[in-house]
Amino acid sequence: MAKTTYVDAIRDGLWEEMERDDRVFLLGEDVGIYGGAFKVSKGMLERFGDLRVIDTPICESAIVGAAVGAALAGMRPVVEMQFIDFISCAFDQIVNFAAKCRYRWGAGIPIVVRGPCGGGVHGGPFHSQNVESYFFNVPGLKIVCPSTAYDAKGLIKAAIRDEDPVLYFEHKYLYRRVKEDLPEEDFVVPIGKAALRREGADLSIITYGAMVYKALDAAEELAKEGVEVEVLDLRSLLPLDEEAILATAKKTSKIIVLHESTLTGGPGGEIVARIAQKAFEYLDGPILRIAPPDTPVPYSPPLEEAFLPQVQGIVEKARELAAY
Amino acid sequence: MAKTTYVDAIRDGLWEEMERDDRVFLLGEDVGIYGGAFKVSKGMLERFGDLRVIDTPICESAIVGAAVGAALAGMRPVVEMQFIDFISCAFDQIVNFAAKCRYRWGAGIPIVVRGPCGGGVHGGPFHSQNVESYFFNVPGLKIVCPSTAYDAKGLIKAAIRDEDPVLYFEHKYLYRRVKEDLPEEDFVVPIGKAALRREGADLSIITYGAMVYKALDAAEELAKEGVEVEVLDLRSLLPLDEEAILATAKKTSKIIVLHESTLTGGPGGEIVARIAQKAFEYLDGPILRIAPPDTPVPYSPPLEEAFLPQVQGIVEKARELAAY
Amino acid sequence: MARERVNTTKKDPAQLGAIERDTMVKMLHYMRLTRTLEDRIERKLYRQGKIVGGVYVGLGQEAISIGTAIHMRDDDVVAPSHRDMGVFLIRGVTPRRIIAQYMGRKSGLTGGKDGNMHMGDMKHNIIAFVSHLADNVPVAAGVALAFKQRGEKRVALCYNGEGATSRGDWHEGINLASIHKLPVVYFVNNNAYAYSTPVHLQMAVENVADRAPAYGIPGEIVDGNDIIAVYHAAKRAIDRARDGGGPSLVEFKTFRMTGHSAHDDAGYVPRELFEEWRSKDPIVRYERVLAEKGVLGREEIEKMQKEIDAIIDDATEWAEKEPYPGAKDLTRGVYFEG
Amino acid sequence: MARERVNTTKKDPAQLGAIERDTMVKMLHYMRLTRTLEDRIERKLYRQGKIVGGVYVGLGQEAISIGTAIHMRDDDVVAPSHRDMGVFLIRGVTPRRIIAQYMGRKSGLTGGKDGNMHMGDMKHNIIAFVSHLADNVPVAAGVALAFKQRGEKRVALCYNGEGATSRGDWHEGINLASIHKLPVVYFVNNNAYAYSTPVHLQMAVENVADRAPAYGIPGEIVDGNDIIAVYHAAKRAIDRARDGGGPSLVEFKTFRMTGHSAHDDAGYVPRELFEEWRSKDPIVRYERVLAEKGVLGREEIEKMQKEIDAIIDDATEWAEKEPYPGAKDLTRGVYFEG
Ligand SMILES: Cc1ncc(C[n+]2csc(CCOP(=O)(O)OP(=O)(O)O)c2C)c(N)n1
Ligand SMILES: Cc1ncc(C[n+]2csc(CCOP(=O)(O)OP(=O)(O)O)c2C)c(N)n1
Ligand SMILES: [Mg+2]
Ligand SMILES: [Mg+2]
Repeated sequence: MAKTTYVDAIRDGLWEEMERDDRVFLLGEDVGIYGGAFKVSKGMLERFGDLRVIDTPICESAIVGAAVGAALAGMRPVVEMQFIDFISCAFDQIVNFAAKCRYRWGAGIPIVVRGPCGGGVHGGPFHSQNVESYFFNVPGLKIVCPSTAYDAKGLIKAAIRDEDPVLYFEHKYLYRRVKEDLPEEDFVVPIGKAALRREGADLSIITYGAMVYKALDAAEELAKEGVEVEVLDLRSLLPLDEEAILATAKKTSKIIVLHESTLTGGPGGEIVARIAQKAFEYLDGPILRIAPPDTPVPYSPPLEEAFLPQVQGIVEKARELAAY
Repeated sequence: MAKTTYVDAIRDGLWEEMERDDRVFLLGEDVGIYGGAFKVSKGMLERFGDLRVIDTPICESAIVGAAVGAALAGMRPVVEMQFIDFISCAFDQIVNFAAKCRYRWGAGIPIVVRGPCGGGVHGGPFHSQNVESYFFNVPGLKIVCPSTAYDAKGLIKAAIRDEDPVLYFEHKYLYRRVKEDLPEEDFVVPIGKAALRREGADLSIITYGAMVYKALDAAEELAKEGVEVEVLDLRSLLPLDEEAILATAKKTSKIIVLHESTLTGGPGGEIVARIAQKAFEYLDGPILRIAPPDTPVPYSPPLEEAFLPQVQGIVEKARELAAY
Repeated sequence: MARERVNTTKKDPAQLGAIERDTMVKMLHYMRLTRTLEDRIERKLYRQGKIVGGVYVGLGQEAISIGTAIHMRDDDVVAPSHRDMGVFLIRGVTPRRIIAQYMGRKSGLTGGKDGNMHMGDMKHNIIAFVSHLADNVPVAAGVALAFKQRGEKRVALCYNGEGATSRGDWHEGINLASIHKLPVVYFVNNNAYAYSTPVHLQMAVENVADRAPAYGIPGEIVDGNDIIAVYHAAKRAIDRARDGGGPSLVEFKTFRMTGHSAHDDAGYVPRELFEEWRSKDPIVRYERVLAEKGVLGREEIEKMQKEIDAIIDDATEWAEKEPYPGAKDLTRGVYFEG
Repeated sequence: MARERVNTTKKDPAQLGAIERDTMVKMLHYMRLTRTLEDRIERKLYRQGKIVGGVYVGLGQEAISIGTAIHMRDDDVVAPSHRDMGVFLIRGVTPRRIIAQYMGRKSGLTGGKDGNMHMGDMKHNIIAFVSHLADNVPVAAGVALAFKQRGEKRVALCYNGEGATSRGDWHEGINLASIHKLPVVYFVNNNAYAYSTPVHLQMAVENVADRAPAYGIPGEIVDGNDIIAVYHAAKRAIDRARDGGGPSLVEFKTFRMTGHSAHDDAGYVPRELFEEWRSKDPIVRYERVLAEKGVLGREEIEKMQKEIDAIIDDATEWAEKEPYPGAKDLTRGVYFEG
């Protein structure tokens, strides 16, 4: 059986959900005729028709607003942002309408807003953003960031079946770079559950998205030096799998939180804070964060290379911490 | 000399800057004829005319966009959001245009976006928000949150004179509740500098905005029990005064971070993370955060009361930590 | 069709005959019920401090909510604005629950989670208003999209003031609805002010309906204080939407007879304007018509008002006895709880 | 005035005489310079992998950027879109810096911080385009606001494609500009597609200019492949703005002769359309006119092209030798550094 790429896993998951439940539909820019800027919806217009695969005008706010309305009327909309950077234009609808309906008046808003995030492809400041922190302080939302093809498929299905608004951030760097054999049968990956990607006793790297691979490569390096690194892939940011975070913290006592969002105000702070409060007695060293510096994502290859966390930098920091 | 309220301090600061520099102007909804929903611009239309005090249509995104354009053309715009909750509608212009121009192509955007934030006045989910976390992970922005009349005036002046975009969050609960004598002469409060509001050797509460007063009241209580609490008022979130944060952490070794933003993904995580990394050896106990639970800001008085951090809860947490 | 704009502001309410007597009486009942309820909320409960936070009323605009929502079928969906109390009443939401809502009680529509007009209930097919103006425009389009996708002959109604039309979401939402000819009707109450901002600082056109051609949809200007005219214009637009004719933009000329909210004395509004518009009071005008046509006389109306007063008295007493939500409710219902 | 819409698409470029010979030659030079530069970037450098990321060109749309920006005074300010290379050239930005920009070199307009058309330089009064479409609409209004506040007779020009007009910022920005009669002109290149999305899925009206009346401003529809028509329409609008007549909306009908970007084969575009529009190539058409009027002949044009090729060869060689930014540049310039 051919291996499935991360991007096809998203497509397959979406496709299967649309086959399973005719309340599920897709709307966004160029998702129909064109099949999406990254071909996530290739063939869907032909299969499901233009009432369920809708090419919208360029109006992110109205796209999300319309999804909210359709959800209130009993549908299960999936919104594609052509690049996740454009979710900024829909910020108000997501934060003030979608996220707050259930709490305010008991109306659930089962929508999914998904799109390509992240750097490494020389997209520059407007096609490389990691936007999770914009939404990390918004109760009512869920946020998932798959790193494998299996999770990409299992999480898109879980997101579509979820009763609340889910932001699904797919990393474009992984689209065609990661692939694996996927089960034939239907499966979901539960939102809010992290996955241990590598076990190790000496130090933990807590991360998600494309950085999972940087962490694993660093762990390989360090293993050669006899430093056993545990790698925890959060998979979801809202809700956070605190249990898994505290478990690895208590196990290794030395923690590095790694993410591709820039450092200050990034999601790492929350993770560190949970540990610093609830696993304090177990710590054998400072909790480190590794993240890009506080700048927009630069375009020029040498700048972007220096911007993104790299294996060597992770190895060095981890080495220091292990020796602490 | 009569004491100046927090809201009048903002008005005076803005007024003096408009007298000092004719590039400074104000635009927003109902800021002219009406003098602003909270009367911050009372009398300014009469004094400065309708080219410098502009009643706009209801279009937060265009208001900020126009401010950005005017700034590029050499002006010093100050934007009023009628309630800071509506800044969500201008999110894209702030995050993608204003914040990134200087880095991308060297064009500075000296604008100020200000408005009333915070709860405690039964404003409900859309008139009580604390929005700092939406912007805390956005390099290029500055964020200030004054807690006193002196800082309100000194920071609005500093923000207007700053060469970069500054988000100025004024807490509506403090508007008329805090007042003090202000110096006759011109003064500014530097952006990025915290203020020690109370010294103490046993424990530090790091906070900002309206929570400063809850922290001080809690400190009073605790003093009676012989627990000496130090209260650090951050005043600015971007840039953070890391030096002051680490200084108080190293001094007392026991830290509580307190804010009115909800807990998960709130600004507290960043502050905890700086300490957990850079003052780890000094810690004598877990770093605690006190913040509202992860819900929208509820309207009904008993719910809002339970939502907001209260002195008694702070005292109890602090007592535990002190005894740790 | 798509392009031209009908102006019925001048037309007199001739086709009264077209409306059934029951409906005529019902409309007056809801107009008076609305005014009495809002009067109780603003002039009494708010001033007595029994309602905290903001209070917005639709005094003088009652004809709009009622003359439009009267056409709704049970399964139609409505997204009212902050001046559309009449919509809630006509949809069957009881004054008891509404006053409880304003008083932040657990039995209010939001259980105390939100206040005043920020209420909704899908059991009544009413979408709760969010403060952020015009956010409901694309949302209503989305509701209509679902109707179209499922081939249902249902309609979505969306209400806003003229100030909200300046927001990007208003443009994006109507553009989206017009492209797909969705069954949604956009009602705009043009009451001359947005808070303190007059229309000429809100837009460079005279009428909001002047914007309909920009979306290739019908636009109509209607005397919003003449419920008969409102009734017929709303019927035209709603029938068109239901029959697959796509969205319409209906502008109702009216006037905000209060400040923006209970704390605003509207000092910026020339007093003459209040005088002028008081003489156009929609209830007074409607009752004159009903009298002329011999539908209802003074006595019957006084009897109606007595019943209404009793309803509001009862609702007030009931609501005041209702419990507030408790601290344990605080963290409930943020996410699905099964 | 404000309401009606002039349609000059059919008009033939009669008033040619009105344009000075130097200007006519200059316009051709910049049209050919634009096409040669973009051809080098897309067909050569991008395919050779010397440019990474996205590349958008304005092939077939050159008349629009040049016939409009030609009217700018030094102190006017322009906010171009992603298909307006001509604007940069006519404002005096050198092909050297532009190719360096595309190659991510330190000597590019953004020093490698941003790529391709996302470039600007206030020394040339060019505001850098941000990806988020229509964000530049309120920004251009703000520039014009500053001009009005200071009583300067300067004008702001803003460019977008028809797809961008669906965004809320487009509506909000033009509404704001029209209320205050700001000296700004909004140019829209309607090239039939927004990425793969045809106009009929973008709006329910035939012309973007049909939206001008919604803001009480003049709207004009112009043949965007006829630089003479572009020139005159742009002059009318810019003069009006400069003389206090407020904003205008000028729509240029044209066609995107490529895919959306270099990686898009435009398989969704009927081939006949490319055929049809190739015959309307703005350079070919303009040269025919210039020949007829005896302004320029083949030889002179070939000579002009040789000079242009040399300029682009030189710029390419120069840029390829320019250094990339270094890691130390990464954290510079986020905030003011004095
Ligand atoms: C996006 C947004 N900005 C500002 C406000 C504050 N605000 C509440 S009502 C109002 C005026 C609304 O005017 P209009 O739309 O004409 O409705 P009316 O109150 O006149 O019925 C304003 C500015 C808001 N609610 N939402
Ligand atoms: C807010 C936003 N959404 C989506 C995109 C992605 N995008 C880039 S160009 C484009 C099409 C633009 O079409 P149009 O405005 O007609 O300009 P054209 O490319 O045809 O010149 C899209 C959808 C974007 N840049 N900004
Ligand atoms: Mg109004
Ligand atoms: Mg286009």
